[in-house]
Amino acid sequence: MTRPEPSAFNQSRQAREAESVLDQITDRFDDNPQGMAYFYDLFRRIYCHGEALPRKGIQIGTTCIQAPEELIYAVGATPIRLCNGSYHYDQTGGDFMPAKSCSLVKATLGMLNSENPVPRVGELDLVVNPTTCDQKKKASAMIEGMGYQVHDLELPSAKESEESRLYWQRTVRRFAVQLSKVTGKKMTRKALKAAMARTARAQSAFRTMHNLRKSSPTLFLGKDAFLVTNAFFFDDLERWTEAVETLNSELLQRQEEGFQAAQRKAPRILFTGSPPIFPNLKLPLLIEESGGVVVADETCSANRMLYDMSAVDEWRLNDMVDALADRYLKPCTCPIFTRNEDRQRRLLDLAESFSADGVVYQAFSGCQVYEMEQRSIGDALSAKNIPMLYVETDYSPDDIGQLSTRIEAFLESIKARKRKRS
Amino acid sequence: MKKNIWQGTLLLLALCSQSVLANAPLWLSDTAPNDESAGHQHMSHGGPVERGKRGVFQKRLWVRSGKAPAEAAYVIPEGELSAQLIIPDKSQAKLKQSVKDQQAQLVFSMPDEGFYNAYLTQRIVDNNQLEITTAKAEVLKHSCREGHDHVKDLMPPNHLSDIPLEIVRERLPNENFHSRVAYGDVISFLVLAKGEPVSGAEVTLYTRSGWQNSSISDEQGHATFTIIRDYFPSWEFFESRHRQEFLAVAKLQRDETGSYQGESYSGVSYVATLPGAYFPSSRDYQSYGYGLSFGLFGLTFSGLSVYLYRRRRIRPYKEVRFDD
Amino acid sequence: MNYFAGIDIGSTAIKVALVDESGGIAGVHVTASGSLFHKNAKEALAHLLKKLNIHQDDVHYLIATGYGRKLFKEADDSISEITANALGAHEAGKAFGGVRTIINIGGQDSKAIQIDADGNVANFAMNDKCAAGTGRFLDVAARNLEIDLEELGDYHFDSTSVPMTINSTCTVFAESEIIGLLANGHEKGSIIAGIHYSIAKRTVRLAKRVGIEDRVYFDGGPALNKGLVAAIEDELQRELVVPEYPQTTTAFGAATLARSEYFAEQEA
Amino acid sequence: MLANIRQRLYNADLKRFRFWLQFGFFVLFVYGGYIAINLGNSLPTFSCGYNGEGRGGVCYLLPLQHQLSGSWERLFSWAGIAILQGFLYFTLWFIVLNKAWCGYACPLGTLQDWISSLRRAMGIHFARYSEQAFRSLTWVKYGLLALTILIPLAIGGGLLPHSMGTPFCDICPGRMIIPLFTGDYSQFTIDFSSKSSMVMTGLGMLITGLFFAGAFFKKRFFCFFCPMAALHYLVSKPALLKLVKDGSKCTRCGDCYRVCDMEIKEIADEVDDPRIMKDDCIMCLKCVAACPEEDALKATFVGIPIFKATEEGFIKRMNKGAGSDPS
Repeated sequence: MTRPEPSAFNQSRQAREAESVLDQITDRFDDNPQGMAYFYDLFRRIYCHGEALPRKGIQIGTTCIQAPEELIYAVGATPIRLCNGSYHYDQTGGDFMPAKSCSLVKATLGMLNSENPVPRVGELDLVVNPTTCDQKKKASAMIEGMGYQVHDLELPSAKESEESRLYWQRTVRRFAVQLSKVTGKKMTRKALKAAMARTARAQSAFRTMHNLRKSSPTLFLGKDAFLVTNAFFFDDLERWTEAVETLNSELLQRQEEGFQAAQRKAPRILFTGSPPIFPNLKLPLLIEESGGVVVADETCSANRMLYDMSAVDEWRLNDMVDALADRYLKPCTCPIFTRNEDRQRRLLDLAESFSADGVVYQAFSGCQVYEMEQRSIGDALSAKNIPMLYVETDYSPDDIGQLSTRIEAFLESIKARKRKRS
Repeated sequence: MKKNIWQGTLLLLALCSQSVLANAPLWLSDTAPNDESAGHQHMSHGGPVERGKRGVFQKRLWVRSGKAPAEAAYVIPEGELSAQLIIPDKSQAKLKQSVKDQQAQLVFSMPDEGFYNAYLTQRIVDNNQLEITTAKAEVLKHSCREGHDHVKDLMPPNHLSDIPLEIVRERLPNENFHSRVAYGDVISFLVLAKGEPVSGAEVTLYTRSGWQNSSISDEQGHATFTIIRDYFPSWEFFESRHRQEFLAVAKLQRDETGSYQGESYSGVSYVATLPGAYFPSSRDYQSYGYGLSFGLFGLTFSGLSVYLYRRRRIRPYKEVRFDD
Repeated sequence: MNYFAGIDIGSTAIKVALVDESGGIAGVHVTASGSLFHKNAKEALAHLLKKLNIHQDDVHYLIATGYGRKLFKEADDSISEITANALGAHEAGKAFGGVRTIINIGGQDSKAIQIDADGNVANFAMNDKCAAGTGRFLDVAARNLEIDLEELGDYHFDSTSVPMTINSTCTVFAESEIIGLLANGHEKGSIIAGIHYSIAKRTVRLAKRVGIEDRVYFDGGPALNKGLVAAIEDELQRELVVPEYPQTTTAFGAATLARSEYFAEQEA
Repeated sequence: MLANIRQRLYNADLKRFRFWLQFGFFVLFVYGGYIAINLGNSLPTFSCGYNGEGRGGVCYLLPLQHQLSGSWERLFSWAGIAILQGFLYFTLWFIVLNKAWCGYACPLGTLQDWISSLRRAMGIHFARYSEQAFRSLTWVKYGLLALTILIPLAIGGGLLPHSMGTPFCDICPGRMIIPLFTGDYSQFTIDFSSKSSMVMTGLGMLITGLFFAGAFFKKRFFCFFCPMAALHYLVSKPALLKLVKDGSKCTRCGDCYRVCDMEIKEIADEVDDPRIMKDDCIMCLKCVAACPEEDALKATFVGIPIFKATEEGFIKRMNKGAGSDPS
């Protein structure tokens, strides 16, 4: 692809960070799928050249996947996920949060607080902040302090009980009302139904891609998969879906040709824990550079965001909104919930159906819930004798040397296991 | 043997029998004369029965004389008697005659489903009149265990073609083993002589309390009556399954000369009797009006309460609801 | 005669190990890494070969490990020091009747490794970024107390009074804490013992995370420090297996792998 | 080839299929009699015996109560055999379709579905029980079943008047409503002939009214209290048709719970026990159709899967809803 001249903006640290990661993604690996070109280009334009995407209607920022995007689309607005992955913003956001807190939240705050942030979020008429982890809870006041209008989406801290389910349904209904207030558009059955159909199409495209990763030898690498799902944060829904569908058709072709994107014996890794968000694809890249391949993930920047689909019995507004509420709460495996056997079961199922050899568990230092769940997940996996590597890290690049040692050692030990088994 | 017994008792009853013969025809009733013999019985779809070996129904009929079924006397008939029985498959079968504590009885068992016809024919010559009385009873045997598929074929009534005069109750519209003759129903009788319909026979219907109504059989031998209500208990004692007997009597006078048992006669009077059961009509105690009003009440009450509940939930608690 | 080399390019020292066909150690050499990893590594290898006067061409297979492994292009292959360490300890441990748990304290990190019967890594844990409880920590302490690294052990045993408790785990803060203790006129021995115990505590916590099985093998530069060994044994309530050349275990492991890889290739 | 057919089957539009099957069964049980269909009187579904000519068979509860109301000495002689025989036939009928008798065959159930679709057409939101209400109400059907059996027995013992011979039929809305479809409204009365029958028939009419209102707001309102359902559950173990759940595949997304007419929470939350059919289940298989997880839910007949959850099928069905114009 042709790269335009680096703009003045391109000199900024954030852009250089993005640039180098993109180069790493594109150049250090051979035969990336043609279909990925769209996404590589998209990220260059958005993250390196600071282009702003044209949006339909007003923009509504979301700080978490819990905010039902179908509702936002239904009132003619566009959702933009504000979760940010750049070390630069992580540092600038440090003013708001204690040093030991989660990089993701800090980076998000940093981006929102900076003059002309990249990616260009533009004018945000509303920021929806689901009250998930403590740091996000506290963030909402700070975001408000920066002059944004914030809507707290009250999330129950347990999801099993019927009470919490109803409580969450109320929250979502209230959110829908708030949306119509902000946009001045009435939530209609037709619009919501159409919005749900669009998202469903995107989801089924994702699921196809997801299932294609089951095939061994691998058809494409995890870093690309993460890039695709990361693009979902800000890209236009239709365009994204089409891009993914073209990618899928290419991958299907690869499957018929028996194409290998990685060595046949390359350890298949299931990635879980804190979400890899561009440009912080440190860990997935390390894994795949050291000869492993990320075949599946259980993170809120990919699988958890797009996998679960909603079912509606009677296509009337009430039932649709409640169905959406259910889809955003019931299957969610975020560790903020008091009990979380679902996450264990989901991981075991993924490991089994994607024939993963090992699990890499990323926890952003400061993301306590992930740090806390590390042990129980590890036990559950080792019970099924699946090895897990627990990595506590953040956005800073300084531990890359040490991490590569660990990851290589992990991959080597997996290879040794496989050799022993065969 | 039995015959001799009856002959023996004949003299004793000569007097009363005179009067009996004069105006009270014989008929066969399934109402027990006393509680003692009623004790053995239980109600079946075909009226009271006794249970014999292996649960086979036994029907016991008493010979009675008199018009109002309520008062008619239990008697031992005189004269020359012959008894016959047709079973559902239209073939003949034997039935037991006996006299037990001053009461003449007919007993037969009903193994198969359907209608059984019992006949008792009496011939007497009285001041050169030959009286031929045929007391007939039509008894239904049915138990639901046998199912209801066979009902249709068994419904049509049977008769004998060698009976001098016979009454046949014709079926009600779509009558089945469970249907009951009720107040207000119109029942129709067919009068047959030797199996052939006869016109001009005088048919009289006696209800339980003795109320009577007569009509003459038409060309096809039909005579129809409307059953009246003659059961007026106070509500606490009202019994919707209250069973009462009616009695139908047909008379036909013919000027035929001949001699019978050495006695000559110049006229023959044919008499046929047939009892039946009738019950209170459901119209007497069932009410659509109340039924519907209850139903509507339930409907509106519950519907309204749901509606109000929903309104309440929306208003004070600010429950968000969309209306589209 | 065929030889196989393993070179462990660590943060503080470069270790080279040479094994012969039988797999026995032909020789080892240790030099400081300095700033020029690559150059020093080559020199170290050359130096060892010269000392044993073995010709370059007799070294048939060379495997690099340690932080510098990627930079050392001369190597036939490279593996992570954790795997190398496991192999080395497994081999060297045979002499002691086999080991299953390894504690390694390096220049800037400390590891605990659990290996299975054939020397494969079953599980491992590593200290996070900071240098607390690593060789670097001892360096700093020694510098503050103005004594040589080698002397630390002797001071540890000479100390008459109870070991001091060093509360701060961070190297930088520990530094000032030590100075403070000196200022209050505490004797060096008890301070050093305290330092050893604080390191021992951290290391044992690490070891417990991977799970401790029968014999515990202790290698890495600091394993030369008898005082530290004693402290860890005390914390662990077990005897430690300390090899003759604790620094070179990893390099030895790399060399052993080099040998087996070579023969594997010969067969193929 | 076979796999192809299977796939087509799994992607089928259950809604339409179910509607027509229910319709067929309705005709069979309500009008079958006119074309000389008689499936006997041990049917495990509400083919009402009070529907004279038209009925294609008789709901087992009617003969059961009838038999039980016989005198006790008879119950322990030949009548006992008859009862066992009837129960055997009932069970044989039942194990073929399991509770699908409720979801597909029962005329009263079908009628309720039609009433709900009327409600849907009117754009009125359906009602749900609160969890507590559900937990407490779910026992009612067992209470009713107990009464349905005990009252006739009491009559046999002469403890209760004979006019209560069929207590459940007296209060069952089916008695009033189903004969209505053959133009027989004679059940819409209150019987004043005795106190007991007056009370029972009065109750019956009240409940009939309640039935219409309830079925209008609540999906499958009556099934929740149906003693037949309770009786089903007691003999459901050997059934040939089974609803099976693979917990390891389940993401607990609750889609199945959302579409469940009977509000059975376990269908979404139970992940350990594969035998997921609960006592309230009517085996309508809507849950299977609404499950996006491959193989998570399946209906098997003697072990052979006849309908199971597939991702493809789910997307097809849901997008049919989502794509088309709102209705």
